Amino acid sequence: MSGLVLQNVVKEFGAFRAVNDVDLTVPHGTFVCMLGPSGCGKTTLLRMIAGLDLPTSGAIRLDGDDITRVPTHKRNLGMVFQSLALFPHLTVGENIAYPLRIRKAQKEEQRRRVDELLSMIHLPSYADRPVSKLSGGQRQRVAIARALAISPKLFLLDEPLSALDAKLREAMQVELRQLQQKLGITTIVVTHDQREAMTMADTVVVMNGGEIRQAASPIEIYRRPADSFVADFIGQTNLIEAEADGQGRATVFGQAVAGLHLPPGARKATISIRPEDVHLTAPGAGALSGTVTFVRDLGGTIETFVDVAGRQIVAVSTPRARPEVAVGQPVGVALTPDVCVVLGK
Amino acid sequence: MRREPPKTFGDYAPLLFPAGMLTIFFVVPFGTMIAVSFFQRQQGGFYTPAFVFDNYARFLSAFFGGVLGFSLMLAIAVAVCCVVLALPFTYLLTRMARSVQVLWLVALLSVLSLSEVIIGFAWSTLFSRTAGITNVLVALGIMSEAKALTPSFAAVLTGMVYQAFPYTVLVLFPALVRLDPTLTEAARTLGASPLKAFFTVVVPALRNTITATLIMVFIFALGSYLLPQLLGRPQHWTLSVLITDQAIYQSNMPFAAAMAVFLVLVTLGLVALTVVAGRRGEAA
Amino acid sequence: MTAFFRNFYFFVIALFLALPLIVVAGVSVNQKQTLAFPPEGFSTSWYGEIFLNPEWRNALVASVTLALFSAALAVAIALPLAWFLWRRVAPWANIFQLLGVAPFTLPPVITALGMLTFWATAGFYGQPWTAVVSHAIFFVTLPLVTLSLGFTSIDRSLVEAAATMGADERTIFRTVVLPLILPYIVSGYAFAFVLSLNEYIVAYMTVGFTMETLPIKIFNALRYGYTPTMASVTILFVATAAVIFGLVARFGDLPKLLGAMASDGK
Amino acid sequence: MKINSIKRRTLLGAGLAGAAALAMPAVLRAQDRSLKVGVYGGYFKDSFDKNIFPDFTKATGIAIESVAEPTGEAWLVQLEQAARAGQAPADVSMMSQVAMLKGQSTELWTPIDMARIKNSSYLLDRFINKYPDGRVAGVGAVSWYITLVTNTNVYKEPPTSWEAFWDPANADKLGLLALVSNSFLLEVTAKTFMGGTDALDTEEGILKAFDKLAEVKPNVRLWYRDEAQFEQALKSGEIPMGQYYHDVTGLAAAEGHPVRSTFPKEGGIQDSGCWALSRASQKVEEAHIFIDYMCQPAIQATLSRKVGTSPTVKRESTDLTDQEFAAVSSDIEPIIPRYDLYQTKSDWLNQKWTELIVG
Repeated sequence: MSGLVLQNVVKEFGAFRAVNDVDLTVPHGTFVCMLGPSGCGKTTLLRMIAGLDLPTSGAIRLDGDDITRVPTHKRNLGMVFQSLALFPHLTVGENIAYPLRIRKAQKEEQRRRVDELLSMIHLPSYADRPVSKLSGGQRQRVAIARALAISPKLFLLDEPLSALDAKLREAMQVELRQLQQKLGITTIVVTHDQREAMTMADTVVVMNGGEIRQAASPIEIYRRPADSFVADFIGQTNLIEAEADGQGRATVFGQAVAGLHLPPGARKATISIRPEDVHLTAPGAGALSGTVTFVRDLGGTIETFVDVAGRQIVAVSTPRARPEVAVGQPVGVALTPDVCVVLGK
Repeated sequence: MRREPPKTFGDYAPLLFPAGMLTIFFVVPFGTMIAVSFFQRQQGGFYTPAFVFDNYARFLSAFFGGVLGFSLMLAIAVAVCCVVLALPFTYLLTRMARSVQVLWLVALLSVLSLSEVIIGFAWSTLFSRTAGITNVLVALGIMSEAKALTPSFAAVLTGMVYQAFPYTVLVLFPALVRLDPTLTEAARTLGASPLKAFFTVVVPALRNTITATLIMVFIFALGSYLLPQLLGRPQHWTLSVLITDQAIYQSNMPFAAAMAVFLVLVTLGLVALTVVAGRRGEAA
Repeated sequence: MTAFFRNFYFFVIALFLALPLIVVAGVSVNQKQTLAFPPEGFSTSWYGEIFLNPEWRNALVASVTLALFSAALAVAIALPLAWFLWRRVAPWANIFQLLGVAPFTLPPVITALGMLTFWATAGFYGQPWTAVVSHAIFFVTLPLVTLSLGFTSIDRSLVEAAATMGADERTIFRTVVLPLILPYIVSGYAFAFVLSLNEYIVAYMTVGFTMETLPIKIFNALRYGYTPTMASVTILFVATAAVIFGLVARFGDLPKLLGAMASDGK
Repeated sequence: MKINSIKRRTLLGAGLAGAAALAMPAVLRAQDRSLKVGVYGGYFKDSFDKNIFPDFTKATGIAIESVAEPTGEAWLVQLEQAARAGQAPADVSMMSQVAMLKGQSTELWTPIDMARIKNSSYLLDRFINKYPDGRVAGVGAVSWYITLVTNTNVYKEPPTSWEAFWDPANADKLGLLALVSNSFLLEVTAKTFMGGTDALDTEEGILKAFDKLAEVKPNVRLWYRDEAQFEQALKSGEIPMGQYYHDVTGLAAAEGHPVRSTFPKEGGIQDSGCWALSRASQKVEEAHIFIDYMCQPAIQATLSRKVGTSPTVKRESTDLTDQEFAAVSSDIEPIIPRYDLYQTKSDWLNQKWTELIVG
């Protein structure tokens, strides 16, 4: 099949298992973001895909070919490093032309391609500048252009935007996504910024402890997190312990919640409910009762922190869709059963 | 790039030439020297192959112990003087305008090309009674009568510091020029005077570099055999002088080799000690 | 106040460095063949002597040739070694690093005698190239140290980046590593060159009887009579060094060559 | 370039050698007769190159390649190490007496066939250096005196005796040679205070001499190894008294420097150098011709006049005038160094000496 396939990939550093039995299929042309806290193994996985590290066991296939042991320089990759790794001894143009020069492309061809890429990244006429004279965002683009110079089969980016300030980063995320869609190139980005992943990816791969916890579209990940780690890592959420009452219903904090069911046979489960799905009501009225402890008014939205039986639940709502409550006031918390996600272990 | 153990012959290939050269042209000659240090000295002649400890036994006397002690002390003194002089100098230099830096670096590199003989000659002239600096001091009315400052320990020390100073600066330069300037700025904002900032921030931050430089100058000074002769009295002669004496003037190669082996061992021991102490200090 | 202090400090150092040069320069213009200081009379003939007297001229040529080749060989030994140690995980290879540093820690006379015995036994004793090899081994420490320092300053991701772009090991070395390490090669070479130029005992013990280098000649002068020529040669050397390094500074980045990062790197 | 020419020469040589083996080897050998001769570098070598070697080549057809030796001792080490490997950096070398004895112990010197040295009859007996079994190891080349030298600005009147070294008035004013085996101060002490160098026959005698010599220490400013170091200081008056070479001092005085050389009443120290042939040398024939040539009274006289050395041949055989002779020597009975001690007791003497001056 066309695309990238990882099969049972394991990477051990001494006694430490950095990547534990990872299976993943990335169809041709998709944009994948690997997301996870630092040390989760996402960069190691990317380096194995690039051939910079060799898996301890398992296989990596690209378009049907086993490339597990193919040396990096024969993989036809484009990669952007966290440090960008622009060659300080070369100019912008020479940096971009580097992969073409390695492949002994004609000088003329090199120049044409460099110009093309420079205009693509909106830096025309920068070819003769030394790399050191560029701003952070410009370096970023040069690194991207350089990685794309040979129209690689795989486009790999390791925390590519982490050095940029927030505003520039958001703009670059959009730009990068648009570029990838235009070129239709299989792209894998490693990031620890979930917002970045949500913005760009077709598929988000959430990793923790060397394992893939969930690989799905951003909205799926958000709406249907596979486990409490994913639920907690992606966006804000309320994790609530629920117990079965023996009649197929679930109770939360000792109060039954109508319409909420746990999987058959489960005595206990954790449910996740996003703050925007938590509705505040008047006390009583079939809702959980709690006390407001803190209100954060962000203008566009209001976050209300409610203490329910000693646990904190956050509700987010627009100013109008919310009762006027103040700190210390009792309030009702309504959980809509169909947006509650019962998490697997 | 991931560093991985070499596997194929091609991976080892770069090592072949250096390893071969060092083995053939250093290990073999030095091994010969070690072997010779156990050979039997023929009085008034040369030596015959044997395996005796006489040469080491002869060395283990109060007299040679004293000379070794003096050599080490001198080398340490030179190293300390050089670093004490060169560290603030280099630090200030790296904070100066580029053109000034370049001027000084060119000057230092030029001074490097002075031969040891010339340095010895120049300083013995400068320290002499007849043409030396004391005459200037007399002319300025600071001293009443010109006098000779050589031979003396101070003269030896001056000559050797002079010789090692440019090296010291050049070794310190890279580390100091790369030192994050915000470090001292931070210290200044926290209320440290420039001098205090230098001693509380720059010096500790450069501890490893300073240690490495001390070791380098120390070793450099330990090998010096000409300046102590030209500028010092016999009691200021280093072990290197005696080694040269034994090897060349007494044709006593076994004894010279034994002293050299001993000197190298002591040197390596001291270097190792310094490194270990440095590591421990760091860990603490 | 601090500025005054600093300037005073720099002045003292400058004076310290310059004093011997003043003496040597003064001696070199003595009219008669004597090393009087302050000079008696004035004559620049001792400078002419360097080039007109075939012995001094030959010694000059021999020294410069020896230094050129031995420094090159020292770099040729140090470069692959430093590269290998940087590139590969091979703890046992550190033994060669140690071997590379060791010659410099030996008393020079021992290195010299070891070399003398070695070359005599090998049957090449007295061949000019044996001095080149001996000096290269003796001074390999300097390029090895500067190159090791240089390699640690190379961002490994640059090498990885080159690999992802299709460069194999050799190409990476040629197009990325070499250009980046070049400044350190130059400074390592320069150190070895200058030291070789001034080295006496090893040169004497290996080729002293077939060719006379400048230090040997100056040493002989120490033994058999000072002559102002040795002072004039010294001044010529210092001046040449100043011109060479001045040119390097004019057309290159001297502080960077000596280990400073590119001024705009950070 | 060099490599090319060497290659060509070897090729040429091989070709010629092949041809020669067929025809007349003797002629070929005569054509490239040459000899490498080691003499002390600097002034000595310059003088020999200018005044002696060209005439020799003219007279014998043997080309001389002169090699600069730094000191006899360093050269000895080189000759010895090279000879072990079958090489000879020089065929014939001028060697000091102590170096001669050291070389004897390893059979470094090819014995000289005195029958082929016709001019040896002129030699003074003490300048023929023999192996213990009577074979001749070296033949006197030149001799020279080490005398008591002073700066004339500081010392208006010349000292008359070596005792001046012991005079407390000369505190911190002396420059003496730093090695036991080239300063010969033990002999000076013995001759001045102990009735002659025979006093050094026993270890007690030597120790007594050391004790006496220890009294000189406070007067010594410089223990020098390299002559020029002292010469400079003597000329400037920095170190106004010491022991130094008679010939060189004479030259300096002639150039107008305020120095003088005095033969003390106990005599100057007469040291000498021998021509010796390395056992690794193949040029035995040429070496004998060279040594024979150098023993001619006329050559010795030329050396006295041009180099300033004292002749090794009987004075009567030379045509030196009284004045010329006085310039290089003296009629006062010289102190002849006890070279034998520096071989049989070398390490002990050296240890004692080093402890004396360093301690």
